[in-house]
Amino acid sequence: MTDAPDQPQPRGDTLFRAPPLAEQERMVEAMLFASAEPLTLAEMEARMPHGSDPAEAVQLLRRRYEGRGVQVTRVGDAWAIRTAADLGFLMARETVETRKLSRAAIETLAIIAYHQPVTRAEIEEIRGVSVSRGTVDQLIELEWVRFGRRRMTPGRPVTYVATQTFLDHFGLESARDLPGLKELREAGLLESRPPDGSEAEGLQRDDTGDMFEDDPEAALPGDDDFDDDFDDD
Amino acid sequence: MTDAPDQPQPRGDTLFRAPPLAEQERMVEAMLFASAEPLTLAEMEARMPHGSDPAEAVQLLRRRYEGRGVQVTRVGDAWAIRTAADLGFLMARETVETRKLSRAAIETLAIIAYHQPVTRAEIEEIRGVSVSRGTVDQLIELEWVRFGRRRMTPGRPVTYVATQTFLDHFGLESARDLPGLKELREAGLLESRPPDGSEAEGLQRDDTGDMFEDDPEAALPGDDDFDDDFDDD
Amino acid sequence: MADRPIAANDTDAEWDAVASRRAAEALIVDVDGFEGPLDLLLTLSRTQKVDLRRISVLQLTEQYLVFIEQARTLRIELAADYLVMAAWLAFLKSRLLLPPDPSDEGPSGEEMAAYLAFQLERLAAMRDCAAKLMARDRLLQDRFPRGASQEMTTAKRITYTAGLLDLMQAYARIRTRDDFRPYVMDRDAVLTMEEALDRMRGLIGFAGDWTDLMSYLPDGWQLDPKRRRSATAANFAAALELAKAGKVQIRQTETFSPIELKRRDDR
Repeated sequence: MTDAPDQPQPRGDTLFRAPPLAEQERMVEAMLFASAEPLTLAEMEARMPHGSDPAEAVQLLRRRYEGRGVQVTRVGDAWAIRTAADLGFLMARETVETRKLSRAAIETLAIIAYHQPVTRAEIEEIRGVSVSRGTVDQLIELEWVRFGRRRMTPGRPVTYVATQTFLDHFGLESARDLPGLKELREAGLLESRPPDGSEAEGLQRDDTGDMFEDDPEAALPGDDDFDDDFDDD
Repeated sequence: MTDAPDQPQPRGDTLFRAPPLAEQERMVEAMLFASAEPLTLAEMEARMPHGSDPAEAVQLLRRRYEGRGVQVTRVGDAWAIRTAADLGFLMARETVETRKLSRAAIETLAIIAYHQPVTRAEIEEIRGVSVSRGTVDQLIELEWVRFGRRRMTPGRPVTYVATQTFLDHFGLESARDLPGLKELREAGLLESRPPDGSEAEGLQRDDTGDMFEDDPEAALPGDDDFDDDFDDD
Repeated sequence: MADRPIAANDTDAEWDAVASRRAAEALIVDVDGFEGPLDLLLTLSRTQKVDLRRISVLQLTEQYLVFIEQARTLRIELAADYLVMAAWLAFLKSRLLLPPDPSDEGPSGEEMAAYLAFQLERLAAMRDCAAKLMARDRLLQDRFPRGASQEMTTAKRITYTAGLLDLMQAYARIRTRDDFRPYVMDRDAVLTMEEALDRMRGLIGFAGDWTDLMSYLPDGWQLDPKRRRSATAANFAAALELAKAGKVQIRQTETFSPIELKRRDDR
């Protein structure tokens, strides 16, 4: 992330010289240990002495903890320490009973994770049934799903995307690490149409998106839109 | 949801043989990390496979962490992992107490987000109660709200708009992505929690507070609006 | 199904027939367990025991239509979705069986069948992904975060937090307040038109000359802005009612000037 020479360091003043890397590693270790939530590199850097490079320190620390009882894990843009999965049985007493998710909720979650950003209509198209009330709301409440950008297609529907909390919960470093993602993509199963003869469709959808995005009228946080939504009630 | 085995599985021959010491050290490490309270040796032993010796494992672990960013420390009869004392300065900014935003503030924020740019009189019109200066000040201090352009109407009232910090905090990419009522309903966010009696009471108390905090002049929802309403009749 | 070529071994065929009928009955009894027609189709497609890419859509279509027919004879009520799907599949079947009409626009039977197969494969893939996701080492089940809260408390800073959910629910609460509690809104600060009307009917008799509408506000309603506002509106509406009934006259000398009323004596 930051290379030491790039840093504008006031020379000669030891007060502003970055601490040795080993010391930075200790700092990152302490911070990650103390926090239950993942910390971004920026958050760590903000707390560390000027000129520190948490990115490198985190990599060192990660290697140090390989095979240990706790692990340094990446969660999206952030880092966290989590206990090793094989030792879960020791922690049974700490388990907080989580609400059991319905099959519909689990499927909806998977669709959002693999197809994100995805609209409600697309989720329904994939599942072949309407998304019942309480399904998405449960996922939002768990902070596994949030609203993404509106799709720039007629109706400008909101989209859903998966969150960092989702990644953390399922032990994924990033959304690219979803199991089987590559195979699904290669099989064309993340598209809205079968692979053959799909090109025209896919292209069309993209174009529409661009078209609307360039339209200043559509891009306005339009009074119209909000009012329309509320007038419906 | 797959249930993790909550008990160490008795595996034939290993049932009565303690795991290797290195493995016990990993276990102790994970337990001390994940536990909210310091753990006694007896508590650790109770969770570990039969024949384990946490006392020895703790000593090993303690030595391993010597000089590191965190330390294995003795707390009375028990053991805990604590950040190294010399790194306390990193944790100073960590001690952040988070509080839920008051109902008045969250409602005001919601109105600003959905209706921006919006004047104070308009917020009051929508909320149906006056808005205390402290509420808006708090939102400005949080950097979720800032002043927008003055409205070119009599009195040239200032308007409020939501900030980038607001978008970041709420995980939104733009204010346009705020879901409308229809979408809230579809996501199950509307009917799920109708306000109960206690909440309604809270609202009332809150309103009264606002009312007296404000100077009566400011609390009057602009004479203009008022007369306009009647002129329309 | 009866049209299918029967296997050489008759008893085996019979056994198969019994088994498949049992399976079909089990399916019907379980109809509530299906999450829509696509889910049902996916389940039926499993009986073909082939890769979803090689599935016979025609055969599947027939299975589905038979299922719907059986459900009907058993008088099992099916949601409209299932019937819509049945109609669509019947249409698809005719397209697949009839020679293509060159003048016909729209997707061919093969394209429609390919899309259906794609949908099934995609749904199956998502099911599979969901299972893989749930089987991962999950936080607070297999992996655990730091349990101890931060022990150092040197500088305490208070930050206020609220989630998107809070925000949206707050907004929804305001915008739908009338839905939730139509008449419970802060009643102590609301003067109804009826109350104002009652009051004004009594008072108007005493006022001989033009009197400011504001002077009719009940005691205790002048200072508090919210109450004053409500009482003013109620009084104004009441005055209009009285004027309509021919009981009072109303005048206002210019815009924004006080509104005055007077009893109407000329009748």
